[in-house]
Amino acid sequence: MTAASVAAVAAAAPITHTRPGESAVFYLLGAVAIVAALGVVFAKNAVHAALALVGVLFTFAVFYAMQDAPFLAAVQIIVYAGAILMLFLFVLMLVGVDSSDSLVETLRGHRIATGVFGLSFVVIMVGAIGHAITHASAVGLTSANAVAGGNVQSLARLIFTTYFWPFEVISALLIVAAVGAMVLAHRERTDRPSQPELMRERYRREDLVSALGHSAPGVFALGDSAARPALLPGGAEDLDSVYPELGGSAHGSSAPQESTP
Amino acid sequence: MTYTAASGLFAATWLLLLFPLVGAALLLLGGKALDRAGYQFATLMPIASFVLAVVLFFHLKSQPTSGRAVDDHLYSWIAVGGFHVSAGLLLDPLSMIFVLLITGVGSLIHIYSIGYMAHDPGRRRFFGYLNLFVAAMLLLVLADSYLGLYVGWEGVGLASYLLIAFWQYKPAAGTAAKKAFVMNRVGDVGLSLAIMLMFATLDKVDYAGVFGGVHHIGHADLTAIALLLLLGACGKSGQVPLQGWLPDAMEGPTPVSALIHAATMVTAGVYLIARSAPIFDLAPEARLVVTIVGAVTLLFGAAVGCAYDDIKKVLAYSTVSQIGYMFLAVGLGPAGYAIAIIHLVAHGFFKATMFLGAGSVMHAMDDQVDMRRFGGLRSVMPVTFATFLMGYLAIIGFPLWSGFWTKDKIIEASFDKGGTSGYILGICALLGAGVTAFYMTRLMILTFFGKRRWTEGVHPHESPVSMTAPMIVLAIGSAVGGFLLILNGGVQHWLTPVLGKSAEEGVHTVNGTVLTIITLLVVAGGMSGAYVAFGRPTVRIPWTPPQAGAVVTAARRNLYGDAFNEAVFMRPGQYLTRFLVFVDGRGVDGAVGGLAALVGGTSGRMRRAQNGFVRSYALSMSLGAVALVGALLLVRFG
Amino acid sequence: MNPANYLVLAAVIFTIGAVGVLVRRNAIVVFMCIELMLNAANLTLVTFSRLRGSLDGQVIAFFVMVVAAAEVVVGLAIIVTIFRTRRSASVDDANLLKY
Amino acid sequence: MIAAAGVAAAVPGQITTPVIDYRQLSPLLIVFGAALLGVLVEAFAPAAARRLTQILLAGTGFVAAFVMVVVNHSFRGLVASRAVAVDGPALFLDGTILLLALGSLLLLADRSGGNADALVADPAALPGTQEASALLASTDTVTEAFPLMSFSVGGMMLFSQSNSLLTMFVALEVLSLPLYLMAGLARRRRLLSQEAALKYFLLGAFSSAFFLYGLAMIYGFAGSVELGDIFNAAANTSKDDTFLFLGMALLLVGLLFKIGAAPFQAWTPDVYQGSPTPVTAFMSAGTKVAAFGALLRVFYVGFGDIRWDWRPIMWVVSIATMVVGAVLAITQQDIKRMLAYSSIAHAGFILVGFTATNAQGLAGTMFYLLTYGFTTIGAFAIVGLVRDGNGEATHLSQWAGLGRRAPFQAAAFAFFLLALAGIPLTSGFMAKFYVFQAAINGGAAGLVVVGVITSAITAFFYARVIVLMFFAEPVADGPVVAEASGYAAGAVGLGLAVTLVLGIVPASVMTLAHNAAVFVR
Repeated sequence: MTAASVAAVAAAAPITHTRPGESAVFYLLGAVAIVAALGVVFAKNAVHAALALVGVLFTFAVFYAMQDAPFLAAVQIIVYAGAILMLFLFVLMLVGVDSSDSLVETLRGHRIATGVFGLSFVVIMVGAIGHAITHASAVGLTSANAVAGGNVQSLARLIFTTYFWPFEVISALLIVAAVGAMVLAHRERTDRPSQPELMRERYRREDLVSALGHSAPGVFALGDSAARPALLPGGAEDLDSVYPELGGSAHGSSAPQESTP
Repeated sequence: MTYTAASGLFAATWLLLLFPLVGAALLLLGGKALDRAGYQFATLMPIASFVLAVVLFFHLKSQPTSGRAVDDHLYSWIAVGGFHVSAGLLLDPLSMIFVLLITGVGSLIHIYSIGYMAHDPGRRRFFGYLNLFVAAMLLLVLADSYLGLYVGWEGVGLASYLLIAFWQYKPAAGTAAKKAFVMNRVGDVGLSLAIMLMFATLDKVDYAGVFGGVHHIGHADLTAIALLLLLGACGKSGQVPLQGWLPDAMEGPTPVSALIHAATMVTAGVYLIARSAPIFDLAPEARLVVTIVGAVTLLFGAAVGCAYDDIKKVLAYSTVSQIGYMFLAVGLGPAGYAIAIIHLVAHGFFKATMFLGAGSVMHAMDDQVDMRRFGGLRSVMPVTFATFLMGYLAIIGFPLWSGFWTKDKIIEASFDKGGTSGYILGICALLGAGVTAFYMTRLMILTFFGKRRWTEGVHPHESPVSMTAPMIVLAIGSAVGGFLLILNGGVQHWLTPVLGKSAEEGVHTVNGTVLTIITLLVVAGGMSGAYVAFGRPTVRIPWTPPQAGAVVTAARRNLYGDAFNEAVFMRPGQYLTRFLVFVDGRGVDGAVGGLAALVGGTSGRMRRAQNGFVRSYALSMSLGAVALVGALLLVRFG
Repeated sequence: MNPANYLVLAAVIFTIGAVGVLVRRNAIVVFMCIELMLNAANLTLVTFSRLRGSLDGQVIAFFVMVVAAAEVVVGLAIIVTIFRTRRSASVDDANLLKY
Repeated sequence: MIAAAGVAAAVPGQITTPVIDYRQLSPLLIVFGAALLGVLVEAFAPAAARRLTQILLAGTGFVAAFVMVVVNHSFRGLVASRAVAVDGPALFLDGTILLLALGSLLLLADRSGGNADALVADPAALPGTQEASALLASTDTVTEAFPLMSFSVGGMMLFSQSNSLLTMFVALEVLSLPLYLMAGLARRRRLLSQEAALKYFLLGAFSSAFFLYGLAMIYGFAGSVELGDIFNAAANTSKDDTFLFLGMALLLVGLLFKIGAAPFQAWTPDVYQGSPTPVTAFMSAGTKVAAFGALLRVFYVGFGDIRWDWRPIMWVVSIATMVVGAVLAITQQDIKRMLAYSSIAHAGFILVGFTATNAQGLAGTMFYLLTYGFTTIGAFAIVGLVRDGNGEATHLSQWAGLGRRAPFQAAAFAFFLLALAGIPLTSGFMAKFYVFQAAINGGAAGLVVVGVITSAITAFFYARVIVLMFFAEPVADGPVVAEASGYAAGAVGLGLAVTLVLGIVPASVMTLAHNAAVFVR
């Protein structure tokens, strides 16, 4: 840390205890967060799990707000709960909501080992953290926020100075994400036949030639439209080849046809 | 300790390595285009190296004694901060001997392989591997640092692995290759830890730096380094308790057995210890362990060699046993280093002779390896017989043949160590000589003498010249090599700058002449034992090895006169042999196999934890997290 | 009340989230549990921000929300894809890859 | 620095613009810029031209960024309001990541043996339907993968050079999210691929939650998330450091997960197996470098003063990781899974260097990451070439006798395996030697013993594959080895070249790593 920040740290009185209100909210929402997190893990239905995750995200947003991080609290709700989680739900719907997990464990010994891991990890982490924070005190962000005139401004200053490089590089990450989703999901139909090709194909199939007892509409005509009459061998237009609804003549041909019966 | 920087002709030392390396690269990467002519090119490569080695040898010999260690610095291999290793080659009397042996025997075996592998579809690959092996082996002996040696060490391991498994259609080949690989890795662990320890204590791994600084290493560290080096040596050289892979490695083509598993690679362990002489000199406890390993192995190999009917297996165990002699010798310290090297060179000749002879026999007998189906080949394959005979006389230490000069020295030096341990080691070595004579005579009799017990449709014939010629050259080497090596103490003097002065002609525990006579008597005993059991005209060799009951029945029918003999000598010997074979097969292999099975079993069981359920993975992560948090808090508050 | 009590609450919520990841089989719910864990970390950050008197914690929490948003998009896209294939969002059903 | 800007700007509501060190940030900016352009290409370029444009764009981006890393090589300091460190390790690892990304890009662009690459034509098509099977042979591909990869590379680079935990967290996500997506894009075996994506995502998100919680704890301890401040706070012993230790442990969970260290390794084999092979290569090489970069930075810089407290823990983690990786790899039947376990074992070996906690260990770790990355990319490149009717043939039994069908590819794979096994004359040996040496000097000889023994075990299963390829009868309807296109051949060649050169003449790169092995704080 530079001299300036050290000085700033020294200037503010350390917070050793939170305000009672914060404590109350912490314990209340902390319990909620844990329950919701357990919900993510143990809800049988994936959608319920997603909703439980929303709960966790919201409690976290509150924690951020309480810890002088109003900007992050907003981003948490807008980006995380608003966008990321919607993506999750969207895919869940796509995949099928009813695909709920069976809770029977198929891997032998897996659940026990997981239990051992969970317990030992939480004990070690909580124990170590508990040991480390016994006398912790918070410097608080008052002076840090004041540097540029507010939390958002100070964050912006940091992002565009100290952290400008990761900020730039993250753009690469977003492009990768977009390209990746396109690669895996987008289907480029390069082999789709063009309209004239389709038409030629249609004419080659003989059954279509005589569908009306005449050339099919559009065949040999001056355009592809079904409303353009076919051309007779002499070059005259065969109005019978067009349906009356499209402006052709009614049944009963005026000119002899050479089409095969 | 410093070495002279290479200049002039010595700057060409790296070419020794380059030739076979180029051959290997060309043949292995060249593809089918080289199927036809590649092998000829590959054969020229070790010959080129050999010629260069001879030139370098005479050049080295012309230098003053103090200038006979030449360091050919190639480039700076690792150079970071306080961590310097240069890639360089060290040509000194010790490595010179090995270079000559490797390129010489290697060349001969390449030539032999031309005939032996003439009809093999994978010939190009085979010659590529052979070249690769020669290159790696040369790097092993020429490197000027332990790290460089390690590179060659792994390289020969790899090449040997590829060659053992060369006949991929034989399932046994794959298994043997894997076994060799695993046991070698055990040894490699020792070697690499030794190197790490050197670096940790001295900050150096090059020979000059390490040997210059051994006096600054604490005794415990030094002993640890020496023992780890020994572990590495045991793995590569097939010494107890890591001997199991060597006999199995005979699944490879016979030239491979000759080149790698007899003459060159398996002696790398001896080289390692001899090269590390300055370390072992200061660690007498470690040296004692080396001698014990050597003595146990030499007896073990010899005893088990009596039990097998597979001609290559017998030769393999005899290799294990002979290397045991060398270990025994190097373990004796300055008194034994040079003797060990001399025996090593002599062994390279005679063992290669016999392996090539065995290959020639197999070639003639449609790849039959069971000696019970040989017999009477003497007249059919005169050249093979004659050359094999040279090797045989050499290995048993027949007077004037090379083993006589070299093995006797080891026995003598063992007694000269003095004290109880000297006597124990000496008697072990002596006993080993007798057993060696027994099983080698058995091999000779079963293969070349007696009735023809061939399977139907086999028409043995002498091998082509490309095969017999190398055998003849090697046979001459086996016959006279030993004598030449010790002539005027030549090699010993040659090696003195590297290995220190050997305690030559000091006070002998047992009079030299007396000891020679005792040794000869023991050898004669072994020979006659084998003759009595297998060589007499009345003995019938059954096609299947006699079981315990069968031995008795056979004895009742044919060996009435030898009931005493059997009860006193044969039967306990047979039981001992059988026990040792059991230990070899079940005990050691069992231990290695059991270890592998344990790891594999653990793996199979742990694998079930990877059950595919994401939640189980998350659970293991969570428990890991708890453990981490708990552990760090324990560190903090504990 | 000690202002640091929020930290204890956050630890509890974090553990509940982690346990949820381990026990739930619906991939979407598993993912919601991971969101619980992220929120617990955020609460810790905001609390520390107040304890230490620096706004950095709040900035980090803000960043975390953006990161979480991106992660949710990618994660849900993956879950939807696998659901379309298997007609099931259970993480236990996805266990072809094992051993 | 919290209020630094505030002091400077006395008037509330006014902000002094921070200094943006464009030159030092340019590698990152270039890679992210290329990624952004890639997204625009997706939106506006005609479908036919997209693939090539994307490849060129990403490749140019990586090369240009690498050039800028070289240009900046002598810079040492903190930039971007001290959020990013540009120092020796950062530059070395950035360069490594970029080169590895280039290799992975070659694989991602590869279309050996036809017109189809490893990525699915339409991720949304339902597997098993007629439409999906019709798409198998389609030349269409997810060209979005290229910008996603660029984003991931940017994240990796930033991850290893973040000087603040927040930047590190963001970088972690930037590197991970594209990987989660890319894991699910395999052309064939869609179900496996999607499963890999789901597993990777869920476990990754789970681990990053731990990381974040750890970050919060550290913030609570130090009042800042900048590594230098954390160091100072940790050195000031009068403070109650419970939060420091809690935070350190929780941060470790996140970091070790990315590294793939035990007991957080479980995702590795599943995800490696299911992902498209080029993506597997990319994540095994790149992520490892980035995650180790971050681990080194956090623990050497932030917690450097209390290394005696965390070292014992890292000992245990390192040993567990080596053993789990080596032992479990033995019984694997799938080549990708085997390589996954091998990557776990290698994470353990690298942790040995990390645990040395000296400059040599740091340099050795960086060197190891470099060599391992190239070897592993080469190995996966070969894996991608071996195919049968159902796509890649990854079951080991199908690899039997491959040496006869495709001698060169099999030989290259064997060479990569030897390098992974740490056989001399390969980069793997030098790297292992380097970190083990550092560990011995750093007083961790016990770790080295375990390391040497486990690497002997790993050698066994690498050898098993080599035996299978060269010394086993080919299976009757075995896989074919696709003719490597220029891209795949380039990736294999790159892997071979680096593995061989760094095995024979490693001195220059080692010196580079050695000279780079100093963090700025």
